[in-house]
Amino acid sequence: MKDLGFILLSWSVTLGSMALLALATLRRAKSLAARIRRPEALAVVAMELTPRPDQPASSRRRLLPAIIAGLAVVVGIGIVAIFLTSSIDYYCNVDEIGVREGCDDTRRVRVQGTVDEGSLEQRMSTTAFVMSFNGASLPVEYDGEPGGIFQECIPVVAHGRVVDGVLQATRIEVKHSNEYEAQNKERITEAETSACS
Amino acid sequence: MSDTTPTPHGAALLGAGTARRSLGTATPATRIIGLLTLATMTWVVVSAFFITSPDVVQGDSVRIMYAHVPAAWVAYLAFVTTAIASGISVVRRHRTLGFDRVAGASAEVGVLFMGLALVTGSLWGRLTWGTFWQWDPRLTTTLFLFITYVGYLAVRRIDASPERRAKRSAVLALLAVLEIPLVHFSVVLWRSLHQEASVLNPDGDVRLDGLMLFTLFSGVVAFTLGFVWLVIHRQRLQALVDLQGTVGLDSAIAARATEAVLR
Amino acid sequence: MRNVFAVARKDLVVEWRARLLLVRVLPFALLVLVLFAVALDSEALLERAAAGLVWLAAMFAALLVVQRCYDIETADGALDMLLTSVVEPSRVFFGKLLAVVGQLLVLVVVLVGGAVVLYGVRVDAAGLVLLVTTVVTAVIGLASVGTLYGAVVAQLTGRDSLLPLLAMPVLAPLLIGASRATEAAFGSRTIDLATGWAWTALLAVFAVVFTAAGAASFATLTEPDA
Amino acid sequence: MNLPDESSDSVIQLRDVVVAPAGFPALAGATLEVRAGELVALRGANGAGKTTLLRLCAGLAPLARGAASVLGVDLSRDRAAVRRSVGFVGHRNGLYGELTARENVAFVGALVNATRSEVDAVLEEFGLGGRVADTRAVALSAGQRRRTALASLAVRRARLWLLDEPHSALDADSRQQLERVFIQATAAGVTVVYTTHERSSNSQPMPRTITMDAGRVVQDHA
Repeated sequence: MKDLGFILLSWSVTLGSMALLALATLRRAKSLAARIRRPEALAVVAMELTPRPDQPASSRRRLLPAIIAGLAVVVGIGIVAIFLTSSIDYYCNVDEIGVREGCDDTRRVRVQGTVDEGSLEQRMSTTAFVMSFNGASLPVEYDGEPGGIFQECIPVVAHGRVVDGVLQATRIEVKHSNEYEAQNKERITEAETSACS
Repeated sequence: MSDTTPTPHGAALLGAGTARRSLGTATPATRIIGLLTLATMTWVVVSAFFITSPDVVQGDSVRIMYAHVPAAWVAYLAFVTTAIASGISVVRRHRTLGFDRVAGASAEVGVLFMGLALVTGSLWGRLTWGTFWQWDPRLTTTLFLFITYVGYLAVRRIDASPERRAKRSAVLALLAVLEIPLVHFSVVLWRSLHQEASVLNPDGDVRLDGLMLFTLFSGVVAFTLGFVWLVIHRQRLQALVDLQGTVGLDSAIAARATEAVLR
Repeated sequence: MRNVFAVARKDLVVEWRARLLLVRVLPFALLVLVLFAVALDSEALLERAAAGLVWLAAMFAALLVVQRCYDIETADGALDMLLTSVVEPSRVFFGKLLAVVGQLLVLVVVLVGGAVVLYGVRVDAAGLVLLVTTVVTAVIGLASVGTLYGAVVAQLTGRDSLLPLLAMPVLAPLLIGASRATEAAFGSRTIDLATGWAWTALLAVFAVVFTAAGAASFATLTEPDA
Repeated sequence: MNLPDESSDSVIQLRDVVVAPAGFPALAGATLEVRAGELVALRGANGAGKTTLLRLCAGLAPLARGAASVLGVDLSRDRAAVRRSVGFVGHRNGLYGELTARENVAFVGALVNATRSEVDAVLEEFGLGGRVADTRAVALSAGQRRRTALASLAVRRARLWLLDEPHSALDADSRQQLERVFIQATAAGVTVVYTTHERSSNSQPMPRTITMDAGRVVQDHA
């Protein structure tokens, strides 16, 4: 049900904002055109356009962009800071653990691999499974239940530290492949046999 | 260094087509585009929700894709349009403000669509990756692109003469568009959680089921039509604002003349 | 060339006499380093993040330096004087760029020194060559983006907040590249020297692109309209 | 660099010019001609368009309508060329406060490859010799600052000076010195156009006085 809610939300935000922008544009154009066509309105236009050079611009017009820009700057600083610290977890494939520089067991890593068929186990609150990539495998323990579409035979990225040959994961994400297939019976069996071969 | 042309008088500003009809932003051509947008959009929604089947792995959440991918595509298209229009307005010596208006309108619509791509992508990510946001190259570079164009619009909104606004924002747009290849290829360059492109990938294989591909394709068409409609209307709106300025200038000159005579 | 040096020399003399770099920008940058150390509160994490923090602090400080380099022109209307003179705008750009590069070099050297003292990073001989190259290319890139975007917002209302908004997304790749290369130079285990040099090459491309863009667009940007 | 056409001695030619920064017509159809070597005072109330007219002639404000040429260059064609050949001093002097009077002039000199002795000679000529030359601009008196700005124009050998309110905030002595500078300059063939909001003055060389109102030229006394 969460799925349906998210899907509906996505589409309504998309279509709704497009429609809103379109309507706002039409309304604004209509009122502008009306002002330009009426001669008495033009006098108002001329009046509006008579700020003497010495007069300061109204403070509201100066303040609003400044506030927006200020907010955006704060967000920008946050993003840069988080991106810098976040990318400290080094990205490794399973077969690179202990082989490639930076993928040794002394630091936090992000490991990419596919969940082995039949390896998924739920022990109390812990989830354990084996992930492999390019012939190498790595046991993973995760405290909790991974979200998303986590299942066997699916590529995942696990964040954590390798302790005694077991990856103690603190976070698991599903890496979706770029293949899309419609769901129907023959294809499911086909996909299951091919995904873990 | 080019000097901008004096703003043309009166209704000539809106071009020949405008003089014939009442002042407004709609023409028969835009009405047709509008109707086409509505028709294709209806088909995309119906197909995305009721006709296509769920994906093998993603399940129903693939239905978000039909909005996410076209939105991202239109955002790129909008930013490239902005850059081209800005380039022309820099190179041409005369009548550059029209191109500046197109550049501004296109960036406005582009920011909207980029925002939509981020929102829908984030919702899709929660369903499939299990997380709303991830500091991953594609997502991060996309966010930077979004912020860049928010900054571009902030520069455009500042009270400056139209000529100064046009010049500075044109330079900004030409620099900002350099980021787009970085965003698109970030998935290939860095190892990323975001999947590589399914349709526009380097191998040339299309990794999509037939009907799904068709729905996605019609989504791109529908969103592009919507983009065209919005840009045409918004740039005409800006032209009306500028026309108000010119007409205002005419009456203001007249007003100053009486001011001098009265004294 | 003489015009370029005249502009650069004038900027540097003005800056030296105002002591702004010394009394405001440098302390601010060092404060950022110290605050990060306090906030992160972990020796191991600090050592790993040192390179990134140095460049983050350098970027914030650079934006101050750039603002200042345009404010000295507008303080007494000197920009009108500069525009109504015989100088080619691109030479003014190169002059200002040179002055900003000079100030930023001082700044980054102090920041790297600060990282050595505060964060306990060590640099060996091979690392030092990479470090010097990285600092020079990254500073040129930082200065060219700053000088270019500083000209975009010069004389606009709200420029203080606009400059970071515009420059930050553009500077992000530079920040990442400079941090990775510096990390390699600091002898981090996560990244080797060869990768560090590859990042430096990227920084060089970045510097060339934005210096060229700045020189090409400076005339358009400074064209007066009001 | 575009040099003025030597055959004609018309330095500024404006015909029905409109300049409208931010939509407001600061100049609403002004017509004016200035010849080489003239000393011209633009008079008028605040907002009459004096400053805008100066900025237009300096290539600093865009022409909205009308025809304008300065030093033989069409302003609607090549504002940059006009900017490069005129000398403009706004109501602010355009000096760097942290630099001394000599350094300020020498900076402009360096842009045109003037020698050190040329700079010193100009400083002497403008009464800025000795200790004054080595005083920072912020510490100079209003009159000394104004003269430093004009010395920068002289070292550039600008043939048209456009000065916005040069007399403002000056005491009687400084005014006299300023007027002496104007005599020297016009004698050397420089055209000087300046603005003032004073109704009348007892300036020694009587300038040609042009009165502006509401963005137009309303009176012209040679």
